[in-house]
Amino acid sequence: MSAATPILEVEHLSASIAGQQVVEDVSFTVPRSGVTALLGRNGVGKTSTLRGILGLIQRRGIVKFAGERIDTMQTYRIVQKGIGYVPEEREVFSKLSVAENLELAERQKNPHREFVARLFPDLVQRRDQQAGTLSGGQQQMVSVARALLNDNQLLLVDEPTKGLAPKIVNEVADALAAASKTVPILLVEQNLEVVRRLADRVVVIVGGRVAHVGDAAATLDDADLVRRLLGVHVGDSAHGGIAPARNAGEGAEGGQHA
Amino acid sequence: ACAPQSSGESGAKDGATLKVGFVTSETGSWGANGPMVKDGFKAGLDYLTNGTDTVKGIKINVTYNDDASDPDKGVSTVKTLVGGGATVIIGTGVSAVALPTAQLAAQNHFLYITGGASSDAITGINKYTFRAATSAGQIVNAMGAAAGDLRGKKVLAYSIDSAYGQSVVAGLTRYAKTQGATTESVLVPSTVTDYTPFSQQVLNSGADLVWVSWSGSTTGAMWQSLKQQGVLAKKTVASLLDASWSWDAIGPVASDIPLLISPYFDGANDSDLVKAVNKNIAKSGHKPDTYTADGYNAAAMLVHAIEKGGTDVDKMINALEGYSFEGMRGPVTIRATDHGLIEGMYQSKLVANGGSYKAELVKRLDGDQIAQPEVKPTPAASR
Amino acid sequence: MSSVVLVLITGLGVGALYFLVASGLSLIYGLMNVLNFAHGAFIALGALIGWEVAEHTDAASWWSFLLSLVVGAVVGAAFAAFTELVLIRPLYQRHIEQVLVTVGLSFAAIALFDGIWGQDLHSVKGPAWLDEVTVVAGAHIANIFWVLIVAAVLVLGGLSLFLRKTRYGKIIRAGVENRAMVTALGIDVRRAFTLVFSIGGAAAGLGGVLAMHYMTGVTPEIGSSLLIFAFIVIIIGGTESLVGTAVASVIVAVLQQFANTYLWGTGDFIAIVLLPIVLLLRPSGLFGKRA
Amino acid sequence: MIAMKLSFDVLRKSGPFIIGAVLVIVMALLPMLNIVIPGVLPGPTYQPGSLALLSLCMVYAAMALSYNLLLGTSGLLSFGHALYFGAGAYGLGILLSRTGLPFWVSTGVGLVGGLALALLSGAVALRTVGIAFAMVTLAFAQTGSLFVSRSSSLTGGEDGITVNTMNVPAAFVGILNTKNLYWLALVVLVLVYLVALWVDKSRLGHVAAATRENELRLRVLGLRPFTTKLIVFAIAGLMAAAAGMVYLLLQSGVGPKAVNYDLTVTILVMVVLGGVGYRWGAIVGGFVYTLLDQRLTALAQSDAVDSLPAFLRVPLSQPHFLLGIVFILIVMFSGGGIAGTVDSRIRRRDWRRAAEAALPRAGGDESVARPRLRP
Amino acid sequence: MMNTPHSALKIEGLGLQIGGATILKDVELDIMPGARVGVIGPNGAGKTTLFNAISGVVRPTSGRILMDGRDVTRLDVSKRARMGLGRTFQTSSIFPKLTIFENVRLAAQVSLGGNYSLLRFPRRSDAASRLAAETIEKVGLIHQQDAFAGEVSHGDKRKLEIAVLMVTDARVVLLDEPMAGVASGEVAALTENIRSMHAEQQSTLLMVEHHIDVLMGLVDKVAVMYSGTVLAFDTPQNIMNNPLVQSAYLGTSA
Ligand SMILES: Nc1ncnc2c1ncn2[C@@H]1O[C@H](COP(=O)(O)OP(=O)(O)OP(=O)(O)O)[C@@H](O)[C@H]1O
Ligand SMILES: Nc1ncnc2c1ncn2[C@@H]1O[C@H](COP(=O)(O)OP(=O)(O)OP(=O)(O)O)[C@@H](O)[C@H]1O
Ligand SMILES: [Mg+2]
Ligand SMILES: [Mg+2]
Repeated sequence: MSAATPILEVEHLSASIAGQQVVEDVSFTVPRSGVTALLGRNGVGKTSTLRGILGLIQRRGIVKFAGERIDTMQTYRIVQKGIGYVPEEREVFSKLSVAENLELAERQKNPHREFVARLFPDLVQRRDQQAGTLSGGQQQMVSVARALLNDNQLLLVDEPTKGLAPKIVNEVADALAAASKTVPILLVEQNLEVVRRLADRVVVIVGGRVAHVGDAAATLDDADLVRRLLGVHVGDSAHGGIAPARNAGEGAEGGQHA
Repeated sequence: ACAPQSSGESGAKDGATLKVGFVTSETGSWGANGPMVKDGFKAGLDYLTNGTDTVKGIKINVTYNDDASDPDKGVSTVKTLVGGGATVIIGTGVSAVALPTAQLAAQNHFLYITGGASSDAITGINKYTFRAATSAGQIVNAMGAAAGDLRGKKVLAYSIDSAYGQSVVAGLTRYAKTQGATTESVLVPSTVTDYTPFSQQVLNSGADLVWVSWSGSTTGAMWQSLKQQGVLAKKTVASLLDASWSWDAIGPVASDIPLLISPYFDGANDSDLVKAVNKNIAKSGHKPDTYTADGYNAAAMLVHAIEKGGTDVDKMINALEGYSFEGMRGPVTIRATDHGLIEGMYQSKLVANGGSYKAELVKRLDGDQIAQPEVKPTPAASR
Repeated sequence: MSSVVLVLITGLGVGALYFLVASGLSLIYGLMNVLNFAHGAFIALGALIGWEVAEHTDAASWWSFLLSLVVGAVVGAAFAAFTELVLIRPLYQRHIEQVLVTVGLSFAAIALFDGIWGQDLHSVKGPAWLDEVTVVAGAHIANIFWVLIVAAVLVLGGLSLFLRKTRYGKIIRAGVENRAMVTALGIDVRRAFTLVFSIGGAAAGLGGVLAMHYMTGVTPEIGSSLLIFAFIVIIIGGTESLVGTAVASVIVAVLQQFANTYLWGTGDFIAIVLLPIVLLLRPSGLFGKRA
Repeated sequence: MIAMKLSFDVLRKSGPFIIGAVLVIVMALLPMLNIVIPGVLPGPTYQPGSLALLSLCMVYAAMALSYNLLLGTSGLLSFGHALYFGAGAYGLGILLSRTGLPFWVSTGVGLVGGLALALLSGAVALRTVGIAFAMVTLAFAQTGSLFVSRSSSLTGGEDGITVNTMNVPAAFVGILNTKNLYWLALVVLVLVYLVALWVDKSRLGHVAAATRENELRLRVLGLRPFTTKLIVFAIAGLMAAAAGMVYLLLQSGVGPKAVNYDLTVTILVMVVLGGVGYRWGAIVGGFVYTLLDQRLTALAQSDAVDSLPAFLRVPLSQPHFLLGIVFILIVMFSGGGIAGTVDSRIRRRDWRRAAEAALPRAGGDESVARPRLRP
Repeated sequence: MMNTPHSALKIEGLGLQIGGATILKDVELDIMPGARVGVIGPNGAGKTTLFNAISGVVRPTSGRILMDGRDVTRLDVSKRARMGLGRTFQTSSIFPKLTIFENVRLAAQVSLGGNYSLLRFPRRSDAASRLAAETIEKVGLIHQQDAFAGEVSHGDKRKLEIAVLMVTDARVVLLDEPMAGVASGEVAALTENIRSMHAEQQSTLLMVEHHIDVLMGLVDKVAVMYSGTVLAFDTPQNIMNNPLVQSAYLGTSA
């Protein structure tokens, strides 16, 4: 396999939940290194795209991992090929202890327990606490930790910093930055600062289709593009500004359709 | 299409055929015994009509139905049959079906002959209802007759806590009174899994004679426990011998039960009638068993009723009241006042026979000696 | 004195029987959240096949007894695996439906057994020792009780070990809560489910054979009649705990024996009254975790 | 075009109502008609056997409707609903035979008794939730069942009791009067349906539906799930008691099966068969189950089955085997039961129409999610 | 702060222990009517637990909670809600099988009374429905209003939570991370909604939010929680300049 083939190729992926189509026709690739950010407004289908890739929801289309078709495989086989997943809603097993949650995630002989322990010392201290009683942020830590325990060839990360205190946000971002040196990451994130820090490329979804693909910095610096695709008035997120962002979605047709 | 104006009983009036609805429990909790009644009835009808199913030119048209031991199904089956023109309903061993059916018989003026149902309440319930099976009261009397003199003794009834068990207790109490004996009872809830506590109660009672009245799948465990707690060794025990499928369960302790009463078993009687009926049963690949005799009774009653009454229900009833005939248990008389059956029974013993057991006759108990006491008609019952 | 000993030891023995028929149900319900109404059919099939083994071998010998236990367990496991694969698996995450297919299965299976074996009692005569009694402090204890108690302890130990020493307990508990996420960790959760169901079935089959020997015979209804007690002890014990089931089995059985001996045969009321009382005081049972 | 669309809308809105009304009228006329449905009914529709069977269907349909109020509307899984059915049947039966009360007074007393019993037991059972609730209700029903089997002097034990017809209006006595009982059952079914509809449409019903979904959320809004559930539970109990009374008259008696937990499971099966949460589904479920249950017995007895080779005959001659298999198939292959399946078919069709109508507009504003097309 | 009867919410010596763990310890807060208070602190500091205690979802093991001077420590959740306490949940808590519209409508209907009535029927045209429709429009969920709440995206569920709160006329409002998962493009609009809700209802607002810029722009006081206790309660500027906050929470001083 040449280093040039992307680690993940998604072609004409559509996905549905309970017979209802939620991703229409998405195509993009994730290169073998760096962070690719998948962006879009609420409900456009970012999470569903990730779940479709993993086979957690019904999907059609072609998905290739390291050149191999995985779109008809069962989820656990796909994951065993070396994919780590941080789900959007944490999805810790609330009746299991923290330690049990982490143990279940271990797929290899020598999991990176120390690395995770250093990143989230809180979790070590709370080994035996039922995961369901953890605070929101602590659950998020468990969720991220589960993905970092193994050597993966690709990480699918859905809003990893949601609900984390600013300090931990930085730490998680650091950890992902470090991880991205060895593992390619497909990242969904609403915090544009984190995106700016981590991402090399962005893929923007609008209305269930890819509307724009481009270099991360260039895209985020294009105020007009960001406003059209994401509805963000540049400067908003940085200053918590409250300029009304009504009707921001109008005219997305000007976007660079993939 | 519209409903015809005259509905219901029209079927009976054409004279050439008589519609008979036969209801039995092929499945469900009474499913093990129901087919025996059916065998006896079919074989009997075959024998009495020489295979023609015709009596005095009247063709008997029997439909066989399964009530699945379920009152819902039983009652709606009866309604369907009667609504479809049946003037005679025969069958069911389930008292919860038999009792409402008896009531329907009175309301709708059809002739009802029960199957294996042993409830005492059927006797004397109304003018339209006849019984074909031994009653619980008769069985108690049979036990008493076999036990001999009970004066001054204490008799204990050991049974399942059910309507049946309670009627056993009532029957025993009444009987004991006439004999100058006293009674006591231990009734076991039907859901019990372990009988040790109840065996203990029996053991610790002051009873001289223990009357065990039991049926169903817990029979083996109950006897085992009586034996293990030493009841069989220390008390005189009497019991009913049920159908042959239960013999393996009671067999291991049978030698410790001096008094075994049997309504009927294959080999209890070897009259020509029984031989002929047995031959008919054999044709279907089955064997005569305890409730076969009830089925034969029903057939004999039906044939006689038609002979004397044609298809007229009231005439049929008149014909049956006081009727005497020979059944598989010997002579049978239908008491005119309450339709009680005066009919013999057997004292038996169970002996090992290869890997299993076989019933043998000890003595026949005469019908008059064991008859259920006469039931005085109440105003409600006559309606 | 001797009657108190009798109540206690037979109570323990009946408790062991309850635990034997409830353990598989408890495992499946505690881990998979499927209240398996077909458990009675598993028990019945184990017992009926155990009876066939006894019929076709020298039933009075110990090796035949052991063989019938093994065969009963295997048959129970196979039936359960079939159930899981064909009926439960396609309905995953539809709990009510899962429960309902087991209701349908218990209808169908028991009717089928009725058709094959008939509804009469099939008596069995095991090793003679089982029918004899051992006298303890004046109380006559039927020997079958000792067998039941030993078997229950072995089953409890075996199942606990299975849960403690393997990942399966964890996988299933996690899988019940969020099956998709378990697969997203690279675990084949379906295999784990089938395995646990089969183990539950094996316990049921074993319990069925022992219950048959205890009752000296079998009908296709044998499981259904015990199922209600199995439900009661599982709920009283707390659905997440096998030990809870065991303790509840003994408590219920001893109380029943006591009430049946001294309180006019009110043992069945005791179990049924105990259930709401425990649940009102501790909604998740004696050993259940509080919500 | 517009007119057509309008009339279509009107039809959609009032369609179910019209269909329902027509069905009720047809049902009411059946005893006067001579319709033969081979295999389904034992005879022509005017005959007592068919009417009795249909009446039984209606009694169970009413019972299923009341259960749907628990499970479908409020999410309460009760294993003890048979208790109230049994209370109605036994209550009326005992009142008729033990007291001299006139018939209609007895029914009134019976209904009030059923309501009181439901209120009392509900007030205790509803302190628990989930499977614990199911088990507490089961325990109550078992207590009732034990009571019935233990006090044979009052309840007749497992023989049950038969109706004392002296106090029953003559119109309800006798097989030839089955049609009157049939009409009674129909009236009760329609009434029960209307009450269920009423509850579902009322504010209480909406709150109950929310209770089913998320109790904590409801409490945080300031509402009391307990009160809500208790009212619904009591209404359902009352409806069950009414169904039980009709059952008593129809069957000329009642046995312990009417308080058994098997009956509750049977009702649960009916509701699921029809589709949890659908009122008309509960009715269909009640009919389908009862017909299957009764008629499969006839099929199992038929000569056609008798002549089959053993490996087919043995299972097929067991009505419960057939019933169990049919039931499993329905649960497995029609998620949402009969009503759920039909409903999603209709909705899918409507959806297409709506989606097509929306398409021309959709291009304008892409960031706003469009109606999604279902496959 | 004086112990005036005017306090909208007053918390005295609140403590909570579960098993051996101390989750809350001597929490003291006194909040005047109409105030907008931010609550910050590291993950696991006890912010959500504090909200749970105030709303009655958990019972504290010590201390008192007063609303408008009235002790509510022992009152049931729904009773407190009827007294005017409203809240959102960190993990969206909705009625998944009711539509977005029905979710909001139900909340709007509560304050109208007759909730257990069999004689009143919800209609599309009544006051509650109109209010619900307006609010759904405001939070930007109008295109989803007939979707089942359980079937919308995560971010849309967050908006639903806010909408539900907006239609109840709660006087004391607790918001637990309302912005978590909301698309960056919609944060501003939602912030504006919260601000106007506060203005219209003249309520008292408590809000946990890790989106620190949003929070600081919205509140006039900030409480800092750390290990189950309130360390500081001050103006946003002072809090931002607090070295402990910078090192332990923001991680900027390092
Ligand atoms: N369980 C479900 N059933 C039906 N539709 C669903 C379900 N979950 C999500 N959807 C729909 O799928 C679409 C895409 O949702 P998805 O969660 O992928 O969006 P997202 O881009 O991740 O949004 P967010 O930023 O809010 O997380 C949404 O419009 C939503 O309505
Ligand atoms: N049963 C328990 N045993 C031990 N610790 C517990 C238990 N329940 C809760 N905790 C701890 O209580 C603390 C308070 O959690 P809480 O949810 O209030 O935090 P939070 O401040 O809201 O955090 P976040 O910002 O992550 O949402 C957490 O550290 C949690 O782990
Ligand atoms: Mg998402
Ligand atoms: Mg929190």
